[in-house]
Amino acid sequence: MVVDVMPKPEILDPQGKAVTGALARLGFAGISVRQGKRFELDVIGEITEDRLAEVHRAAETLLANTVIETFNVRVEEAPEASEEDDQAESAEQTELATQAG
Amino acid sequence: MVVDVMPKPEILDPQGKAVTGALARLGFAGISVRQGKRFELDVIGEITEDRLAEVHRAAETLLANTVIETFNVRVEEAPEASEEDDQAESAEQTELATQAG
Amino acid sequence: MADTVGDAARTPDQAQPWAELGLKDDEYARIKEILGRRPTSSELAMYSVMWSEHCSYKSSKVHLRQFAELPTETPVGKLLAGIGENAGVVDIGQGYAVTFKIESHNHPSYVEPYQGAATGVGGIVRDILAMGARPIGVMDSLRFGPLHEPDTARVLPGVVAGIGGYGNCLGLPNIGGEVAYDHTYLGNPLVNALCVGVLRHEDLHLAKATGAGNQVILYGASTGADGIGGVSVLASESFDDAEGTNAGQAERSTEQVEAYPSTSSGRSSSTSSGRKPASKRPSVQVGDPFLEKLLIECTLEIFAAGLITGIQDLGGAGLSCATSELASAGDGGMHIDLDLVPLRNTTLSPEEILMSESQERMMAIVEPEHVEDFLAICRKWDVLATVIGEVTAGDRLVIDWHGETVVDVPPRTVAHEGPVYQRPYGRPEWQDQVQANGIDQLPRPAGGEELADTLLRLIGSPNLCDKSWVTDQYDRYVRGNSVLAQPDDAGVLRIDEYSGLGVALATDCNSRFALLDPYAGAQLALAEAYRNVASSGAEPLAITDCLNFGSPEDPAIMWQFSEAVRGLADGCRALGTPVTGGNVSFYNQTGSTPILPTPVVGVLGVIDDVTRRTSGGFSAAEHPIYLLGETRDELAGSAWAQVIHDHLGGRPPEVDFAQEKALAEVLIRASRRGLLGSAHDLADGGLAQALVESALRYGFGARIELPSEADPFVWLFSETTGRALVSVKEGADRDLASLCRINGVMLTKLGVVTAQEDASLEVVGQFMLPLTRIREAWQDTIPAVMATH
Amino acid sequence: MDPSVGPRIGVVTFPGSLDDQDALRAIRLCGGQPVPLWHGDDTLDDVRAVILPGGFSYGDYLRCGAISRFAPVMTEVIKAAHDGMPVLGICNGFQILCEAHLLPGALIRNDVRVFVCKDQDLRVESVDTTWTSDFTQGQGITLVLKSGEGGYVADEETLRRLEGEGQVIFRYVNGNPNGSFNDIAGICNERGNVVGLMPHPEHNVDSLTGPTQDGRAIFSSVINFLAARV
Ligand SMILES: Nc1ncnc2c1ncn2[C@@H]1O[C@H](COP(=O)(O)OP(=O)(O)O)[C@@H](O)[C@H]1O
Ligand SMILES: [Mg+2]
Repeated sequence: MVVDVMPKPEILDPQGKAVTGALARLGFAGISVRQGKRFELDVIGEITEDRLAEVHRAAETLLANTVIETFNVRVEEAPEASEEDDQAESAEQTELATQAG
Repeated sequence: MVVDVMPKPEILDPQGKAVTGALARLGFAGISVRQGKRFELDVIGEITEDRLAEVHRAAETLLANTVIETFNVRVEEAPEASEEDDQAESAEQTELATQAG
Repeated sequence: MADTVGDAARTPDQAQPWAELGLKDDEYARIKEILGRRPTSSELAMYSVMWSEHCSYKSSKVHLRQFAELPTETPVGKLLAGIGENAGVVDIGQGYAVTFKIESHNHPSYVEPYQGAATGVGGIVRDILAMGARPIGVMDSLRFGPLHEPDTARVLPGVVAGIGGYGNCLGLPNIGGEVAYDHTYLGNPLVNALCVGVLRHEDLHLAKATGAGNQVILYGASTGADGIGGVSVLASESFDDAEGTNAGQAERSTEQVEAYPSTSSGRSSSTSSGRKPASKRPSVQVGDPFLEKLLIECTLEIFAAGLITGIQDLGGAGLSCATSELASAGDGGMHIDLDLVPLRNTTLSPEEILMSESQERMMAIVEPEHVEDFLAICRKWDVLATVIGEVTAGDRLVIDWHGETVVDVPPRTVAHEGPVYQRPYGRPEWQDQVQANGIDQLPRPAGGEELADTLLRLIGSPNLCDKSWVTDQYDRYVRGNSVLAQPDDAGVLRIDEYSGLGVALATDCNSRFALLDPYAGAQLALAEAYRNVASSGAEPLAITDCLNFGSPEDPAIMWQFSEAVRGLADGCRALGTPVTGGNVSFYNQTGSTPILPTPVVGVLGVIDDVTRRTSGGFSAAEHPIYLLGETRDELAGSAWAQVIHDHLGGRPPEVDFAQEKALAEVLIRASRRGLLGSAHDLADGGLAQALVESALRYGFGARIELPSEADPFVWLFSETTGRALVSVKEGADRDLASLCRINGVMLTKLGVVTAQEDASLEVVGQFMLPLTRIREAWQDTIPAVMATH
Repeated sequence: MDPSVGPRIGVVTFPGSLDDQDALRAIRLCGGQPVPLWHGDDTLDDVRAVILPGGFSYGDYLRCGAISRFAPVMTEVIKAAHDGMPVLGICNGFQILCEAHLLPGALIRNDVRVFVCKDQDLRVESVDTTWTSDFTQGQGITLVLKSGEGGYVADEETLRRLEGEGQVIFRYVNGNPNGSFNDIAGICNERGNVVGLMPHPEHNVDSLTGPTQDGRAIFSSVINFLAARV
């Protein structure tokens, strides 16, 4: 499973800002970046609705600070998938999105 | 667009280790975590193959440290999507996967 | 399938990749002779890494002996441990001892600057911890390519962040170091890290495994595939198969990971074009400073409980090194069950487990009745600890894997009786040309305006400018005992809050001088570090060194090395400062271009009351300013020659250890008597640089009147050694004068400290520069370059 | 003051705490009775005030303070804080207090993106707290600042409330070192018993090892407050 955590839009994001500036200096124009975190969770056992809800709680309690961050929990295959697999993989994704935070 | 950057599997991930331990102490059992970064890129203009390739280069040059990290570039809608949108969104994803790093 | 001792006996002629692992054919032959059979692949792994340059000192040993022959007495007492231990231990009185050592992590810091530098700090801290000491501070001596080079913008910030990131997280104040630039370091930066620790005399621990039946405990991080790129050649299915993918890596087995400048995969770091990694086994190590902090506290609690009979850190060569060194230094053998080693990656082969350089691990020898208490303390600190073997009555190191023996060797042959080389060395022909290419023809500035302009250009040059862009990323306050730290000449740490006992440390090396004359260059490094320590008011006691050179297979480099060692040994004899330990780093070169010879010297001093330390900054208006020592026209290799003329040639300044001792005596006594408002040693950039730094420290001005017969250029910019700039407290002039007379140190009145308001630096009859202008020229250099990246 | 009769003040050691010894020493030098507390315990050992010290608890992995906030001792600290016990969070301690929601807002990576260690000028904005009563309103002080994630952020409404209610108690002057909103260096809760600040007063109690002695007033404030209540 994957939990994405991003700074809320109204919170300043010094790292994203720095990356944006650095990209421009490197000649990559017209790209603006926000930097967050990606957690890949290896969950033992079958992924049930209950298990998803539990991960959601874990994200809310620990992985994200909802004062300044939003998060998004979803099921995703191992990320090392090669190009060919990707279509299939994407289609398989089940998402349990959230505006939490 | 989104660039995910993760520590290579064989590389020590002290952060993921700390999170794994903390989750266990909080009673979220059987979850092991690796922690990486998620960059959300706002790219001006249409997303063409060329543009994708450019972002790929940007990821390789700046966003990921390919000595110790792998990355993955893909097109993804704004992540603030609500639950309803997700299916559609996932299906729309085009991926330009990579084992770079 | 692991290659067992039985297999080795059955298949004596099986081909083995010893050359790929860096062994020479006679070395391989000797291994076979020692064992009376071919080695197993695990044994081959152990020998190859332990007999590498990095671990065995095979090229340097014959020269380093000179250090061991030095007297081991300091003014305070005998060394409690010297060369041969993880780090030397110096008695500093009141029942306290101090241990300190400097070590290189050059190559990894080029490949991956942040992690390379970070794990360099981590490694040296564990060395200090293993002596039974609490680590109390770190320093770092750094060399980079030219500041404006794009690759410097990759390496420098990463290295600095790594040193800060690791040291800050351990809670160790960083109290000093160096940063210098030269184009020879562009493809081969130097990262030398020093750690100092303190212990009570009775707490000294040594790395040896004694007492049959005692348990071997591995604790700290679990073992992963870190730093074993080269060895995966052994683990691959078939040896042929490995050659394609691993050739580049194998070339850089542990020895070379530290030693060789990268020629292949390492370079790819930040700008690679998506090439596939050569191997799944990384040669890069990632550090976990948080775990190391726990390891420190846990180990100190175990020491305090008296639960350990021997201890060793795991650094280069990992378990191979720790098991063979402990067993070799002890009185018996050792048996290890490799299956018990906790793994982060379960696919590791026994060879890889033995070679892994996973960080934050220690190995302890513990009596059986103490094991439970030991493990309990580890649990308290959340540190993984596992009994993996025991000390045996025999004299073999035996390692089993899945119930079969994969290693059965005499440990001394692995750890302490490796090959020793008498590498050929000779003074290169070009040395004469370099020395003949003096500075006589270089135009010198004339008149006040040109002098002022020269001063501003020098102080803004990368080697002389403000270093706070670097040092502000380091915590210098943590632990509450930092009495002096950067930018002062020496770092001073309080050891005892009640008695005021403290230590001072400085590291130095001017590698430009070392190129002009490696013998003198090493002595100049020693003299400068010694002078820095004395400037703080502390009495220099002992040294550590980190000798960074190019390839020992080049007779010219070997000559530089042997000259540096000889110079250092002679210098230490003259000053009465024993060498307690150190580190040699060879193969620092890019292609065939070696780095400037860089023998970094760290000097440790003791100060009996830290409240009497002397800072380098002018501290009150009206204090008279004096120059201690004699000034000669010595500008070859100077900052002036470099910055203004981009010139390196001639002969370096002369070293006079008798003068250095006399100067130190004056500085120490003056501090004890409380005569000084400030003291700052003269080195790079000469008097001009010292004046600027003393003024900028607290924002005071100065009015200087050079002696009438003096050549103002020579007086301001010469780099003659044995000198210091002092300001003197009210009414203390006569005391200082008599101290100088007694010790035979020339004393010249230069002028007076002036007010902070509208402060300026005035050299009467020459120029007057507002301090604001000086500060601007001095402090913007590094930030301006870094801001553009 | 004799430390054995001064009020008992606890300092919690978390795994990775670094300035805990310094905080204990500061309490002693300022006349309190320093009491070490352990993160894994569920007792406050009869202390009358608690300090969460600086450091990198749990390596500052994930987010600074995020993991420590769940330590067993924090249950007690949170309860005591709600009951009015003086609680001070210094640097990492401030981050823990925010993560524990004892103080509003959060601390994020410095806008300069590097660790900053410097002698920082501050203005004391409020003396109406248990920890700042010995300062004078508007006093200019200098304290050691050393942190990588010291940028104080909060939503607009929270900022308005903090400013309006006098809960901003230290402000950076002569330059904002880390991008903190409104130059905020330290805040308190509504009641004024819980205070968090990024700079390190415990490194400014002894002129030998710190740039000033301006940190003493923090410790003497709470010691005087507690002494008056005996
Ligand atoms: N340049 C040197 N000067 C003095 N002693 C040295 C030098 N280089 C190495 N040594 C000593 O040789 C011994 C072996 O060094 P080393 O292998 O670095 O120790 P470690 O086991 O910690 O890696 C140590 O005692 C070290 O202090
Ligand atoms: Mg060692």
